[in-house]
Amino acid sequence: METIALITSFVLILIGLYGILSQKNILKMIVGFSLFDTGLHVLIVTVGYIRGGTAPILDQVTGTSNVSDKIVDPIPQALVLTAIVIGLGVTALMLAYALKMYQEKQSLDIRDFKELKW
Amino acid sequence: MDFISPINVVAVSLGAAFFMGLLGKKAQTVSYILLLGALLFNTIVSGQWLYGLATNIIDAQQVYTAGFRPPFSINLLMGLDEAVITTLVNIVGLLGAIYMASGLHKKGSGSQVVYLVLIMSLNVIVLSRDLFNIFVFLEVGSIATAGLIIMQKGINAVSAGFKYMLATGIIASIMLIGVIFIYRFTGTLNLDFVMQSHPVLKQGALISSFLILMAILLELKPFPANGWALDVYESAHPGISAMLSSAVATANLFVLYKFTGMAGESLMYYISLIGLVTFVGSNLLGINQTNARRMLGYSSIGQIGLLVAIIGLVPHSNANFKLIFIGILTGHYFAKAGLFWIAGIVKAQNIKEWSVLRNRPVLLFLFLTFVLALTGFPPFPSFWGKWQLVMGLSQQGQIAAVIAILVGSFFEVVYLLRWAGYSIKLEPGKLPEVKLSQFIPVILFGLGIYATGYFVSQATNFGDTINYIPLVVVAILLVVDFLPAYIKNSLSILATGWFAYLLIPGQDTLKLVFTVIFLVGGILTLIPGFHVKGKRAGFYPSAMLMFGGLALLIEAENMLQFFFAWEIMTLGSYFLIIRGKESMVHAFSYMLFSVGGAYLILLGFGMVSVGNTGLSLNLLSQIKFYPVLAMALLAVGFMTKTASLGLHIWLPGAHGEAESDVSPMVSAILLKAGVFGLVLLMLAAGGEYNNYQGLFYTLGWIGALTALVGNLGAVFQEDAKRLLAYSSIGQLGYILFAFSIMSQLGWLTGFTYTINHFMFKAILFLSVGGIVMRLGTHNMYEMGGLIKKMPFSFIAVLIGIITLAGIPPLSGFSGKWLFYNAVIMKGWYFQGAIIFFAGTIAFLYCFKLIYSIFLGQLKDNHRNVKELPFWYLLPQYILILGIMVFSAKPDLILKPLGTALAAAFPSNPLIWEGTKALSQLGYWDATTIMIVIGTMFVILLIWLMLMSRKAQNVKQFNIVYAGERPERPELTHVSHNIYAGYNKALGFLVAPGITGFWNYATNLVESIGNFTRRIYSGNGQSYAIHLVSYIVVVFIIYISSI
Amino acid sequence: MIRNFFIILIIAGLAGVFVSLFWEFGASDTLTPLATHYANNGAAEVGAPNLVTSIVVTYRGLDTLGEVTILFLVAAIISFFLKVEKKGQKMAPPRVSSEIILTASKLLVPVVLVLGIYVFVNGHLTPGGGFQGGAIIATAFVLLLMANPRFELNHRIIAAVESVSGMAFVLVGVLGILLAGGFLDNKILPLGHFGKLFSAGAIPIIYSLVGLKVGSELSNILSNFQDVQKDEL
Amino acid sequence: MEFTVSKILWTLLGLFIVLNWGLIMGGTMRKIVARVGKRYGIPIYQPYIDLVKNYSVRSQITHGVMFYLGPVFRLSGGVGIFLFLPLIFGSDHWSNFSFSGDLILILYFQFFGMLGMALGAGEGGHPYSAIGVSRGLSQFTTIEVPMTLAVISLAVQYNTLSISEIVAAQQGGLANWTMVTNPFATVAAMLSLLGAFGHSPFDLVKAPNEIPIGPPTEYHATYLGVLRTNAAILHVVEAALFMNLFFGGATNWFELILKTFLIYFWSVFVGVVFPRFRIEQSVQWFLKIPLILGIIAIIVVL
Amino acid sequence: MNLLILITLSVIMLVMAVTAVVHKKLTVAVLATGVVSLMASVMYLLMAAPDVAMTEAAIGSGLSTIIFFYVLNKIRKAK
Repeated sequence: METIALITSFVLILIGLYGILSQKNILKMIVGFSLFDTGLHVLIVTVGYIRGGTAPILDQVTGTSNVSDKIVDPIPQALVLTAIVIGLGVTALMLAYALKMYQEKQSLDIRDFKELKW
Repeated sequence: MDFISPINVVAVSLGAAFFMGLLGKKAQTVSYILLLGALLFNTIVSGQWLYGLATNIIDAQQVYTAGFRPPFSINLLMGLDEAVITTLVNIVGLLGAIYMASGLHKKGSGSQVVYLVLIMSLNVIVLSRDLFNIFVFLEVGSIATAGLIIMQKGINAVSAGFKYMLATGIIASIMLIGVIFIYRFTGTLNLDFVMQSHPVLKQGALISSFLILMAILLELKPFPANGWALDVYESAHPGISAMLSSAVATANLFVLYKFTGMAGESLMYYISLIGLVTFVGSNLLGINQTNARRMLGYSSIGQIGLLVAIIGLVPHSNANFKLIFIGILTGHYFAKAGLFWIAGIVKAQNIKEWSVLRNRPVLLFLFLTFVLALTGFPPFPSFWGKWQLVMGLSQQGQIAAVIAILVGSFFEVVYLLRWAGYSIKLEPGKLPEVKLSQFIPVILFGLGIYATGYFVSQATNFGDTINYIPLVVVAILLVVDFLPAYIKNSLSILATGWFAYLLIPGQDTLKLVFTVIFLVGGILTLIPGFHVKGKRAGFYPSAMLMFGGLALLIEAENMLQFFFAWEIMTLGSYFLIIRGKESMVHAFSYMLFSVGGAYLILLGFGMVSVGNTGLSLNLLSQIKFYPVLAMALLAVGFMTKTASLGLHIWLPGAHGEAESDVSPMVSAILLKAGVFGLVLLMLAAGGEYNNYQGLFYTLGWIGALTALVGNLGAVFQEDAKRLLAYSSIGQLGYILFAFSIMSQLGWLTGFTYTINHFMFKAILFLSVGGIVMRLGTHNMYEMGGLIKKMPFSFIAVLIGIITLAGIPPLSGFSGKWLFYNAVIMKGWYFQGAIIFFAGTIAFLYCFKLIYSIFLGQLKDNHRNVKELPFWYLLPQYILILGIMVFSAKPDLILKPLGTALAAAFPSNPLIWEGTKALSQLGYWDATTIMIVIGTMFVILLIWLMLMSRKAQNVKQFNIVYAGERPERPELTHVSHNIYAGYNKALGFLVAPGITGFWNYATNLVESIGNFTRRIYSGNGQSYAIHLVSYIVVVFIIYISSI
Repeated sequence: MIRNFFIILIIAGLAGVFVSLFWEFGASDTLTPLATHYANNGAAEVGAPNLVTSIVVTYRGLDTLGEVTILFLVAAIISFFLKVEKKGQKMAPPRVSSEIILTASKLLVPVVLVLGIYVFVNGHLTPGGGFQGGAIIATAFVLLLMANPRFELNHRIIAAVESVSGMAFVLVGVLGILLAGGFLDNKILPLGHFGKLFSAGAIPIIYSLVGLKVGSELSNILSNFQDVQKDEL
Repeated sequence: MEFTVSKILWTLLGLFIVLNWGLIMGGTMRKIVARVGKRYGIPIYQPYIDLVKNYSVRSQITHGVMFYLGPVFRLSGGVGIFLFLPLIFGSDHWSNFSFSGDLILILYFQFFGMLGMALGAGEGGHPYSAIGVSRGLSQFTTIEVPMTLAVISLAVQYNTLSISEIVAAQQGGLANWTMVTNPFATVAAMLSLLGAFGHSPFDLVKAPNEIPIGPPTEYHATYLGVLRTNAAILHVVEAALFMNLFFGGATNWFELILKTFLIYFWSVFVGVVFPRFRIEQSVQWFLKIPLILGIIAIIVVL
Repeated sequence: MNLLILITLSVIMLVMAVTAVVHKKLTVAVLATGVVSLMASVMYLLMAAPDVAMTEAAIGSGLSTIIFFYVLNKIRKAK
């Protein structure tokens, strides 16, 4: 199971990266970033996955003792929460940039923003 | 003393930030004050810890969040290292906020919040010991930065910001992958626990730590995956660029340092490689920049690369690691922030417009301070850092790294000093109004860099042996720069005299010669300064920097002192030379050669220190590591100063275009510093019986060819001062040749030439310089007939050229006689013949000089020219007296010199029978010759006077002239290109082949830079591609090596 | 073309990095020691059944603070970045939303808001918490905007909620230093009865604050984009 | 050695002899050249007449101090070389003041007169003086190179720079002369002698004088007298120097007169045969054959 | 069973991801991204991560997509 998830996450990351590196449209690049992020999140969750584990919430099923044998790793889940929110922040800011760039130049082509070089 | 827990930095900053969000747009002033308050608080906290930890009042302390010990919760560590770094970050944060007062004000609380959060996040990444926590706050920092970039209006900042976000987005993701896999493979996120589990040993953990380190390295903008950073530096508000360059980079470097524990030795090697490539590459590309802020960006990236390299190169256990790191870091930190801030004041983007700084001398001074600090001149921290770095690396045997560092530094010097030159020399425009809030941080950083420099010097090995008195003198002169010139001139003469008084008594004979040349010469060449009216701003600090450096050079007992003195002297002379009207370019090329030479010396010293303990100059006699190469490096280093063949092209311009009284200083005195270095070196090589015969043989040939080319070059000059400058090249060629003979007679020759050149070149340059000053032209063909207007100068020049040409009975002949004996005894016949040929060529230019200026036809526009001022004549006549004494009684100097040399050069000494000197080959009695020639001359003069009757003085044009009568002196004064025939026959020897070589080399470097920088196409996506490919390439190289 | 080829090449390279990580990965059946500690002692130490919440709010509370800060930053940046000087330009004629949306929004918004609050208040007991709750609150806000594009959000109120909750978050954190073991320690309040709403010390408070803060920040961000919507270029 | 009165008197006597021999030799040479050119030529005593005439011209002008001093420098140069040169081997009386310096002193003292003359002519303000001087100096620098190589070769060969000792080493017959023992050095030096005497083909230096202007016209009357005096002395002394270095020196006045005559004649002889070189030609010429000979001379003694 | 669902999810995600990158229409691309996120959140549920699933659904597929559409809308209008 984790193998598939892992492969999916890696491939998602690579597809996202391909989007970032190959698409000329700034919004498409940001879409690439979103995919990249999603892939990352899947990856992190996968890292914390334990075969046959339950959600890391203590309830009747898990009890409160020897919990460690029953649940999946909560730490990556905690991390991924943070990562998702950060990802949203970054995406929002990038989109704001995209909007501003469009306002400045009426273009979303990354190649049109080459005033600074060398 | 209560220490405030560093976590309060987070609490207070965020609390203030959130509160500022509440304030909204109306209460900008309140929120700005709040911002300053929070930043001040941060500064106090970190400063307090710095103080406590540095004075051992308190130990390093862990801060546990949430009440759990690591690895269960996130912890912060406040140790001395962290305290230093956070203090640096917070100080620049506070001052930056003051600097950007108006900008932050205008943009409202939003930008202030972002600013505050940025500083807070930097504190956290420095302190935190948790990998994921560091990731989060790195992200906070990147987003804050992305927000601050767009404080600046316009498309440039927006597109730069987007490129920045693209890059940091990818970097952060890579880091996150690394972090999550580190957790997977080590089971913890706490840095200390990660390191305990030795990630190096497991392939997966190793790759994860590789990714983390790559991410942080990419944050540090490695060449060439750094186009995004350059755009930011260029387009962001200068205050923000300053912040990025000093605060953010400092914090990130520290993170890299923290993380290196995860990496194995092999990865450290790649870190150092990445750093070095960045340092060299970035500075190479910097050469082509004309936009000041972009150039600073290149320089920033280069410096950060150097620091990365240091982290990778120097073992962290090495006692000096921290000193090196802090030295170079603070040099960069203060200077780069200061320069970016000044960039904001100046506003002009093009480096050629920076001359506006001249409207504000204090600002110009600070600007130069920062530029020099970046280039690693003393007394700035980076000097000590670089010194220690080179020494340390050499001792590790990392000579290749040292060379890379020196090459990179050299490139940096090229563009920084060109910039400095522009701002000193070009015509200033109007400086925008300077706000006090902008000015204060710059001044504080200016003071800070001096203070840090002193502090670092005291921590450097042997740094406490440095004598700062000359620099204090310079500082005093800087402070009193508003006084009229004659007061400062007197002060300078007094100070030089005082140095002489301190140094001369008890000085050993060989050094005494140089002491007298440097300091007594200094006094003599300062005397003409009394002629100058007005303030002569900046002249005296520069002059005393040079003379102070020379005094320190004499005093130097260890290599550090020597190098310190060498750099100080170079710096002073640069500022002196660049004062000339047309000398910007020439001072620049002088400086490039000097710095190049200094780096060779540094490398040489580094090699000397390998396998030896201590830094004593005596170690030169026991070089263990490639002794011949080390010797050769040092020798070539010194030869850049003596302008030996191949390294001479800077001299004619530099000496020729300098001010009238500066030319004698740099020509008669400064060149001898190189000779002094050579003398020390050759003595240490073991004197007569040394193991470097091949090296000295080569030097001998170089000396001979230098003499030939220098003198030949002088023959074809039309510019009087350049003629003398070329002559200096030739004379220094003789000196190099003579010392290379490595026998007692050779050395006596060398010393005689040195003393003579000092005297006659000072006389000639003073006279000619004075005449140029009086007439306002350098061109000899525009002069003529001045003997009637300036008889005293004529006599001085006549004596000067007789000495120069070596015509008996004056002291120049002593040199020639000794020279012949030395050469024949050594068996260097062909070199000797070349030198002799060069000597006869000297007649050509001597005649041209004196004839074109003083004889022939007086020009109409010079009919009212007056004799040189008294202050110019006085030192000349003192020196003439010196020549006369040395001519009549050479034994006064040569006898003790011979005794002093006997230890190193025991065989075939010069034997004195009274005033008669005997060598194995011949004999020579200077006193008798003087008497014979003098008597004969007088008798013959009387004979002529008896025979001739009432010689009648006739008018200028009363000459026999076939057929027609000359009407204009210009038509009758033959001077321009009078050696046309000679040029036809031998001119090919002075075809500018060497200049061509250097031009070619410069063009090559520039075009490589120009070609390479095209990778920075401006396309943000390409930059992202660079980033990813960088990771992949380094990964492939790395993985294939393990 | 060459460029695309090159991109594929380096992506393949990166895939190589991943493959090498993949080989090392191997499935795991046991928790890491750290996770084991959380699993076995989390209840006792923090008192929250939802271990993810314990970790997010307490053990790694500093991360959460940073994360909240990021949203705060983004909101602040976007607000001054996208701000367009209004030069008395004409407003676009209001677009009349459909009846369905209007009705739905009137109906849904309170429900969604309550849901959001429920999610973050119960964050320590059930799945969900501050972020999720905050996001849900922001969704309610989106509904409002959809229903009425000219809906003027009171920025002052949002800003006030954002700031006050943020300051309160920091304050609770500092109280942790003063009253308990360290910054953001939840034990400033008694851990209470395990599994109850008012238990796990300050976690419910902190997570609620986070929820409010995230909600207001996201709303702020959205409204900033919305403001741009209204201003014609 | 001391400056005793008798020493000074002997030296003055020597100078008188050299001056007279120089004048006569000059006259003789001109006569010979005229005869070769199928002219009758001047009487041999013509130089005396010239000298007396010059010294007794009444009117005289000057262009300034240096102009005035020029001839003094020039004559000092000639007399100085005489003073520092040992004339007759083995004779204490005729060794003059050679105890004060060796061969190097003489080589460099040549410049003294040249410099003075150049400066004096320079102050005359006549453009052709400067041209002449510049040509002379140009040519001179290259003349000196083979000469130097020859001198170095000699110094190495005899391991001394003292002229007396060089002469001493050549005593004992023709086979010991440098001319035989070191022919390359001798030829190199003899070639450079041609330039030093400034006869054709190396007389471009004097070319501007041929049209009646230039130094000899500016320098008239007593000045010219002084210059002529110097020329007479210098020709003998220079020839004597070569005699000492290469042709076994002289043990008596007769030998000296004979050898100096022959050496001087050599330069005149070549001058009659070859046409004049342009200045760059002569510079290049001296840097070819004589230079190579000089180098060979050194290689030979290595 | 879970495995089958997971594989299906993976396939959908990857197809959608490719669509998002290559499709010319931006709206489609954005929607596809949203779908990827949504699928991911289902995947999290399968992997015993309900917290993450909620967050991803609300933020990743919800809010992000909305912001994207705001921007798209804005740009379309400007055209």
